[in-house]
Amino acid sequence: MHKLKAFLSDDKNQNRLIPFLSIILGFLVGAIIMVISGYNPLAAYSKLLQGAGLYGNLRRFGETLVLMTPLTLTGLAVAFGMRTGLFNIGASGQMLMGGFAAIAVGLLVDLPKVIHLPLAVLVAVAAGALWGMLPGILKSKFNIHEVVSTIMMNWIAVWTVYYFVPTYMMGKYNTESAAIPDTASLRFEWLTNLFNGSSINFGLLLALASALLIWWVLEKTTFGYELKAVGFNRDAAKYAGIKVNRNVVLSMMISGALAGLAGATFYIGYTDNIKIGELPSLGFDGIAVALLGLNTPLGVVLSALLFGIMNAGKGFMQAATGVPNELVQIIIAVIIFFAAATQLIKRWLRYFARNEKKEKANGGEA
Amino acid sequence: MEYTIEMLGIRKEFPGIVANDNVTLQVKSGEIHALLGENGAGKSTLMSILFGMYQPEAGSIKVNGKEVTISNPNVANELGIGMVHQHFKLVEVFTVTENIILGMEPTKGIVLDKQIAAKRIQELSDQYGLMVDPDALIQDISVGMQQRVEILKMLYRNADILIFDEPTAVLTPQEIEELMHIMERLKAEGKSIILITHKLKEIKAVADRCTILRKGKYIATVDVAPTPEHEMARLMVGREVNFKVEKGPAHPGAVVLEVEGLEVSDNRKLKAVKGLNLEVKAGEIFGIAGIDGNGQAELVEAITGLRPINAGKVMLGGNDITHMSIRNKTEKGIGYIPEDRHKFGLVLDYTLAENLVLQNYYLPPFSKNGILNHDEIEKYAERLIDEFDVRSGQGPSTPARSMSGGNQQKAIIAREVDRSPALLIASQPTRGLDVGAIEYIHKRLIAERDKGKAVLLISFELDEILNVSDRIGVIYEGQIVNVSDADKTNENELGLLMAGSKKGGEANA
Amino acid sequence: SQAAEATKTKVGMVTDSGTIDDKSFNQGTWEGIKKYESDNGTIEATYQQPDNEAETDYLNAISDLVDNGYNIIVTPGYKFETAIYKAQDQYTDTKFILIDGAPNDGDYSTDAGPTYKTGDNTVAIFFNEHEAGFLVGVAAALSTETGKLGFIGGMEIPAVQKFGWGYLAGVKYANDTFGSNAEVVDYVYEGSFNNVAGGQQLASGMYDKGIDIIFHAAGGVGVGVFSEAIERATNGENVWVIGVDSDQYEQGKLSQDSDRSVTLTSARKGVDVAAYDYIEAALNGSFPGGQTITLSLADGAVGLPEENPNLSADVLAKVDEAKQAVLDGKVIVPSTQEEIDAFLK
Amino acid sequence: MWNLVMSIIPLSLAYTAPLLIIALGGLYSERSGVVNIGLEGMMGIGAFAAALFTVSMQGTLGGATIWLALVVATLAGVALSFFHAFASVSLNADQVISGTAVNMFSAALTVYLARWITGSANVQIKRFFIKTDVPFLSKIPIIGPLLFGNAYITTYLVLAIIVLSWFLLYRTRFGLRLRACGENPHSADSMGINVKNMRYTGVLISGALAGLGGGIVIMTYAKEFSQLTYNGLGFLALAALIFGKWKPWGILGSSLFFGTAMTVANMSIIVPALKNVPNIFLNTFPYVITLVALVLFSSSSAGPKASGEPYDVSKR
Ligand SMILES: Nc1ncnc2c1ncn2[C@@H]1O[C@H](COP(=O)(O)OP(=O)(O)OP(=O)(O)O)[C@@H](O)[C@H]1O
Ligand SMILES: Nc1ncnc2c1ncn2[C@@H]1O[C@H](COP(=O)(O)OP(=O)(O)OP(=O)(O)O)[C@@H](O)[C@H]1O
Ligand SMILES: [Mg+2]
Ligand SMILES: [Mg+2]
Repeated sequence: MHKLKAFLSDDKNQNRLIPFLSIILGFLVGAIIMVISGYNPLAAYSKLLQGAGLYGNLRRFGETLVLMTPLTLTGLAVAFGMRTGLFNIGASGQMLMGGFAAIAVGLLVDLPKVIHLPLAVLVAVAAGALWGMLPGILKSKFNIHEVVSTIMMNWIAVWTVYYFVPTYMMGKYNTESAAIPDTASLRFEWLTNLFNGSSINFGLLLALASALLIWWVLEKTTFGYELKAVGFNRDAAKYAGIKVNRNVVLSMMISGALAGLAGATFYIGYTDNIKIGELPSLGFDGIAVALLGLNTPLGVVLSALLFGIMNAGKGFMQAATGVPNELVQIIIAVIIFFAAATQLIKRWLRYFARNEKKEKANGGEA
Repeated sequence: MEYTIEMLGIRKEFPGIVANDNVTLQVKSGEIHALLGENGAGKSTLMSILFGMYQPEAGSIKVNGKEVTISNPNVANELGIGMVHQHFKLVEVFTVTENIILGMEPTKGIVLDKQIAAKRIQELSDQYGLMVDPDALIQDISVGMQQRVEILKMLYRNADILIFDEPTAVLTPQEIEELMHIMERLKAEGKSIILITHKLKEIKAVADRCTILRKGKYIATVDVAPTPEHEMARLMVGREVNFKVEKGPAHPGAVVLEVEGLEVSDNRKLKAVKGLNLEVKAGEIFGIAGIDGNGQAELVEAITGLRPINAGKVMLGGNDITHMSIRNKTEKGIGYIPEDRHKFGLVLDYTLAENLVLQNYYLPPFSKNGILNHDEIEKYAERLIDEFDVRSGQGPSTPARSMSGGNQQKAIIAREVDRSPALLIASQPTRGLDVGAIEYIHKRLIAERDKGKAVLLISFELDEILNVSDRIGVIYEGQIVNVSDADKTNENELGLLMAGSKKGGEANA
Repeated sequence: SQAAEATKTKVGMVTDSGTIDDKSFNQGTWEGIKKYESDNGTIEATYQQPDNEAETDYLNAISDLVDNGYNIIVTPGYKFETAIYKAQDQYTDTKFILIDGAPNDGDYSTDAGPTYKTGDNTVAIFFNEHEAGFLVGVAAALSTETGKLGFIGGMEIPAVQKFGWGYLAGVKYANDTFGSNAEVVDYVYEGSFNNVAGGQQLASGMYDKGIDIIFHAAGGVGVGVFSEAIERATNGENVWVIGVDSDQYEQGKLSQDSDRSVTLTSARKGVDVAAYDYIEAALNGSFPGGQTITLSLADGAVGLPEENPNLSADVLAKVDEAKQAVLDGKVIVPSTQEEIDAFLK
Repeated sequence: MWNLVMSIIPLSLAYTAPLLIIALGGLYSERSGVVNIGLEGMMGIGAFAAALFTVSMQGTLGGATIWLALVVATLAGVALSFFHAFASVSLNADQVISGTAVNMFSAALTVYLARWITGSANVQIKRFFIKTDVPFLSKIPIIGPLLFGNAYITTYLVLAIIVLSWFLLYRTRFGLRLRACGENPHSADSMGINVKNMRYTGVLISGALAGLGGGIVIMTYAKEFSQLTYNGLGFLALAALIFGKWKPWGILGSSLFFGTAMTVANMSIIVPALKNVPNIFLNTFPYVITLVALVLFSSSSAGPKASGEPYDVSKR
C-alpha cells in the first residue's frame, strides 16, 4: 500500500495519471447527470463501448478508428503549433482546404491509383501548408497575432470552397462536389474487408505515421530543437543563430500540412466528396485532443482514440438506451476541464497519499 | 539596544533544499545592516519571509520587540516594512506615479487623483534627492531611475524598515554612488535598512553591521568598521579569497576585431551608436567603460548580429562580417556572453545539456544530417559541468529554470568559452554574482586572453574594467572617446571621461 | 403491459444536415412520427443526429438503429440517397422510407449516370414543392401593395430551388391571368441555412427597397427574415413573410398576446403526413416497397395551409382557381431551370 | 446610394453590438491576466438563459421580461465563467484548455437542457426588442437617421457600457489594479493587491458581458435560441479584441469595422451594382479586408504581458 502512496506522491507519476483520472471523473459526472435525468449510466456506458466495437465487433471498431483518424491529425496540428509557441486555431480551415484540394485532384485529373492517390494526398498536404503559411508570414513579417489571422483564414476557406465546388466540380446538387473516383480514394477493398466492411481507410496509417514522424522531428532532430527553442524563447533562439521568422513560418506550414492531411483522410477517405458552406468542427476538436494529450504525439494519438470511441459509440448508446448523445459532449468537456485542473487532482492525490501516511503512522503506534 | 527586527531560528525548505536553516538576523533601529552570502546562500529567501511572501517552517519574527506573523506583503507594509526586490516589480506600461500609488491610490470620489499623488511623489523625490519624473513611463526610464521608483514606493508607504535585495547589481558606478547617498539620507531620517549585496566595498562604504550566511546557515554578525574585507569574504565562502586578479602581461597580436564608422539605432529608432571606431587585438582584453545607455548594448548587438547595422563596417580577422547572419558570425569566431541571461542566454525550459549546445547543436558530433545525438550531447554536458563546476540538482538533465543565477551564468560561460572563439564578447559577465563566482569568471577570461584570443569586456563597474582589461576604451554618446592602457589610467580619469567632460580627438583606437 | 411493449414496432429516424428541431423537414418528419406514436401507441420512436453528413455517417446511424431492433427507418433528405441504396440491400428485413430522394449508387463517372434502384423494402417519396411555390406566388402577386416581391433561398438544393421556381411561375401566372402587376425584384440565395443575422439584413434591405412580401425557403436564415418583418410590422409597416415547409403562422406572431402574424401564408410540404402515412402502410402490410412516389397538390401533400387568416377572400378564391388549373393540367408548373426559363418567356 | 447607406449603417450597428460587448468581456478577462477562449461558450449560455427565461416568463412578467432576460443572460454568463476562473485562477490551470472546455461544455449542455426542459433545442421567444427611431436624436440631419434611426435600444446600452468600461479601466482604482494584474501580477501582489480576487473579478465580468452579448443576440435579431447560436461569434469577438489592441476604443473600432464589413457582404447580393461580382469576393470581403487592415495598421503593440500565465508567487 505504501508503495502506491509513494507512487502517488511523485510529481512525475501524478502528471501521467492526470489524464486517466480526468477521464474517470468525466465519466463520473456523466453518470450523475444521467441518474438525475433518469437513465441508467452503467447500461449507457456499456452500450457506448459496445457501439464503439470494444466488445469485439470489428466493423464498429473500424468506425472508431475512422473517427479517430482526422482527429489525430488535427490534434497533432494544434499540438505541434503549441510546442513551437503558436496557437493554431485555424486547423479547421487548413483541413478544409486540404480536403478541397484533394477532392479537386480526385475529380479533375484522371490517373492510375498508384499515382492519383499519392498525388491527391500530397496536394492536400501542400494546400494545408499554404493555408498555414499565410498566417505564419503575417505573424513573422507584421507581428499579426495568429489567432486573428487563422480565424479569418477559416472563413476565407469556407467561402473559397463555396465558390469553387459548384463552379468547377459540382456533383448532382449545387451544394456538394461529385464523389471522387476510386483511384483517388484512401479506401482499399482489402482494408474494408479486414474490418468487416467498415469504412476504415488508409488515412489511419498516415495519421499514425505522422504522429511518429512529429515525435521524431521534435525529439530527435536539430530542426525540432530549433522549433522548440523558438517556442520557448524567441530571443534566445535568435541569439543562437536560429532564423526565428523562418521557423515561425515553417512551423505554421507544418501545422497546416498536418491539418491538410487531416482533410485528405476526411474528404477522400471518409466522405468521398466535399460539401459547401461548412467548416469542419474537427479542427476545433483538435484543440481539445491536443490539450488532453499534453501536446505530445503519443498523447494525441491516445486522446484521439478516446474521442473516436466516444463519438463512434454514442449513436448506438442513444438508440439502445435513449440517452441523448449530447451527453457524450458534456463528458468530453468535463474531461478536458479536469485535464486543465491538474492542480485540483494533484491536491486530491496528495491528500490521499498523506492520509495513507497518517494511517500508517497510527498503525505503527498501535 | 532595542532591535527593530529580530528573525530567530528561521527555517525554510524548498523541495530538495533547505534554503534557511536556523537563521538569525537582528537589525538595530537606525542602522544599515548588510546581509552577505554566496549565490544561493538564502538571503533572498530570508527577506521574502520577512516581507511575507513565504512562510517559514520554524522560527519567529519580532518587529520592535513584538512577535508578529507576516502572512502576506500587506501585513509587512502595515508593519512599516518595505522591500526593493532583486528583480524590480514594476508595471512597464504604467507611469511612475501609477506604479507608486498602486494599492494605495488616492481618489477624488471614485476617480483616481493622480495629480495629488504626483505632487506627493515629487515632494518625496525632492526630499530624498531621488530625481524621478512622476509622469514618465517605466519602460522609457533608465534602470537607475526604476530603482529609485522602487525606493519611492516604500517611502510613499511610510516604511521605516527598508530591504534592498542586491540593489546595485544593475546600476552604474555613478548610480551606485547616488544610491549610497540616498541610503545614508534615509538612515539619517531614522529608517532602518537591510542591504543585500555581493560587493564588500559597498558594505564597507555604508553598512554598520553585517550578517553572513553560508549554504542556508547563519555564520556570524560582525561590526563592519573593524572587520577587513577579506575577513568578511572568508566568513562568507569558508576559505581565503583572492581579490587581486592575477594576470601576467598581455602579448597582443594581430587585430581581430575592427569596427569602423559604425552606426546603429536603438529600439526607439534613435541613433545610439554614432560613427564608432574600435580595434581589439588577439591576446588582449579590451574593456569598454561607460555609463549605461551610451550605446554599449547596441554596439554589442550590432557586432553579434542581433541588431541591424545602419552604416559602417565590422571586420573579424580581416573578413568583412558587417551584414552576415548571426549564425555566420558565430561560426566565424564570435562568442558572446549576453548581458541579459534570461532573455538571450538561456532557453529556461530546456535542460542544462540542451542549453550547453545552443550554439553548436547542429554540428557534429551533436548531430549528423540534422539528427541529434543525445548521447554525445550528454557526454559533452557532463564534461563542461565538470570542467566549469556548474552546480545543479540533476546534472545535464536539470531544467535551466531551476538553476541559481550564478550557475546559469557559469553554464553560459562554459558554452561560449569552450568553443574557444577568436573573439569573446562578455557583457556584464559578473552582474549579480558572488565574489567566488566573480573570481572564477575573471580567471576564465584571462585564460582565454592567454590562449591568444581577443576579449571584449563591457562592464559598468570600473573596478572590474580596471582589474581585468589590458586596454580600456571609454564609450560616450555612441562613440569611443578615449582609449588608454589599463595601467596608465585610473578610476578618476575614466569617471570624468565617462561623464563626457574630456571628449577629444584622441580616439586613436 | 410488458407484452404490449414487446409488440411495439421500433421506428427510427436519421436527420440530415439540420437538427431535429430545424422547423423544416427534419422536424416535420419527426412530428409525423411522434404523432403516429401518440395516436396509435403501436410504435416506439427515436432519432439519430449524426455529427457529419457523409454516407458513412448515415450508414453508421442506420446500423445503430437496426442493431437495436429498429426495423422501420425514416430518412428525410436527398443526402440519404446513396446510403439507402446500400442499406436497403444490407438490411433486407428493415423497411426504409426515404423522403426527397431516390436510392442510387451516386456514380456519375459514366454517361449513363448513376444506377437507381428502390428496393422492395424501400419507398422513395418526392414532393412537388414547385406546386406549393406556385400557389404562394399567386397569393403574393395578388396581395402585394407595392408590386414588389422578394425571394430568399438558403442554399441551392433541389427542394429550395423548386419552391423558388414555382414562386416565379406563380407570380407570372397571376399577372397574366388575374391582371396583377407584381415583380420579383430580388431573387437570391443567402448561401447558408444558418446565418440569422444575414437573413435579417437581407430582409431589411429588401423591405427598404419597397418589397412588401418575402418568400423564404432558408431555414435559420428565415428566422432572421421573420425577425425583421415582425419588428417592422410592430412599428406599423405593412410587410409580410411567406413561410415554408410547415405552416409558419405562429412563427410570424408579433408577440405573445398579439393575434397578428406577419405570415401571409406558407408553402406547405407535408413531410409529417408522408411519414405518418407510410409508417401506417408499413405496419398494416400495404407498404409500397420498391416504388418511387411523388406527392403533389393533387394528393394534398403540398399547398397552402388550411387556414390563411392573412389572405383576403378574393385572393383565396383566385388561389383556388389557380390550384384548380394545376389540378386540371391546364398549367404545368415548371420544376427545372429550363422549364422555368421557358415558362417566363 | 444614400438609401443603401441608410440601410446598412443602422443594421451594422445592430450586428456590431453583441460582437462588441463580447469582445469587451474578453478585454476584462485578458486585462486581468486570464486568456478567455471560452467567450463563445459564455455567449451561448447567456443566449440560452435569455431564451429560456423569456419563454417561461413572457406570459406573466409582461414588458419587463425582455430586460430581466438580459439580466438572466448576464448571470448565466457569470455562472459559467466561474468554472473558467476557478480553473485558471485558483488551480493555475492552462487557460486555453479551460476555455476550450467551457466552449464544449456550454454547447452540449444548453442543447441537452433545452431538449430536456422545453422538449426542443429550438427555443423561440415571443417578447423581444424592436428597432425604433430614437426620439429627437434621429431627427438630426444626416447623422440622426444613421446613428439613431432604426436601432435597438440595446445598442446604446452596449455603447454606454463601453464608455463606462473605459472610465472604469483607466480612471478608477479598480481599473489600475486590474490592469496591473494583467501586466505584472508580481508587482501587484507585492503592493498588497489580491491578484486572485482581481482575476476572478476580471473573468466573471467577462462572463457577464459575454452572457449579455448572447442575450442581446436572442432578444434582438435572432428571437430564438438554437444550435445555430453557436456560430463563431465568440471567436470573432476574440479576433476583434486582438485587432482592437486590447483597448476599449480599439475594440469599438474593430467591431464596427468588422460588423460593417459583414453587413456589406450580407447585403451585397441585393445590390444591383454588385450582381455580377462572383460571390467569392463578396463573401470573403469581411475577412480579407480585416487581414488587410491588420497589415496596414500593424504595430508591435502586444496584449497584456502576463495574460495567459497562471500567477505563481514563486516564479519570477
Ligand atoms: N521558490 C523556490 N523553490 C525552490 N527552491 C528555491 C526557491 N527559492 C529559492 N530556492 C532555493 O533556495 C536556495 C536559497 O535561495 P536564495 O534566493 O535565498 O539565495 P540568495 O542568497 O538570495 O542567492 P543570490 O545571491 O543568488 O541572490 C537556493 O538554493 C535556491 O535554489
Ligand atoms: N521556482 C523555483 N524553483 C527552483 N528554484 C528557484 C525557483 N525560484 C527561484 N529559484 C532559485 O532561487 C534562487 C534565488 O533566486 P533569486 O531571485 O535570488 O535569483 P538569483 O540566483 O540571484 O539570480 P539572478 O542573479 O539571475 O537574479 C535562484 O537560485 C533561483 O534559481
Ligand atoms: Mg537573491
Ligand atoms: Mg542574485
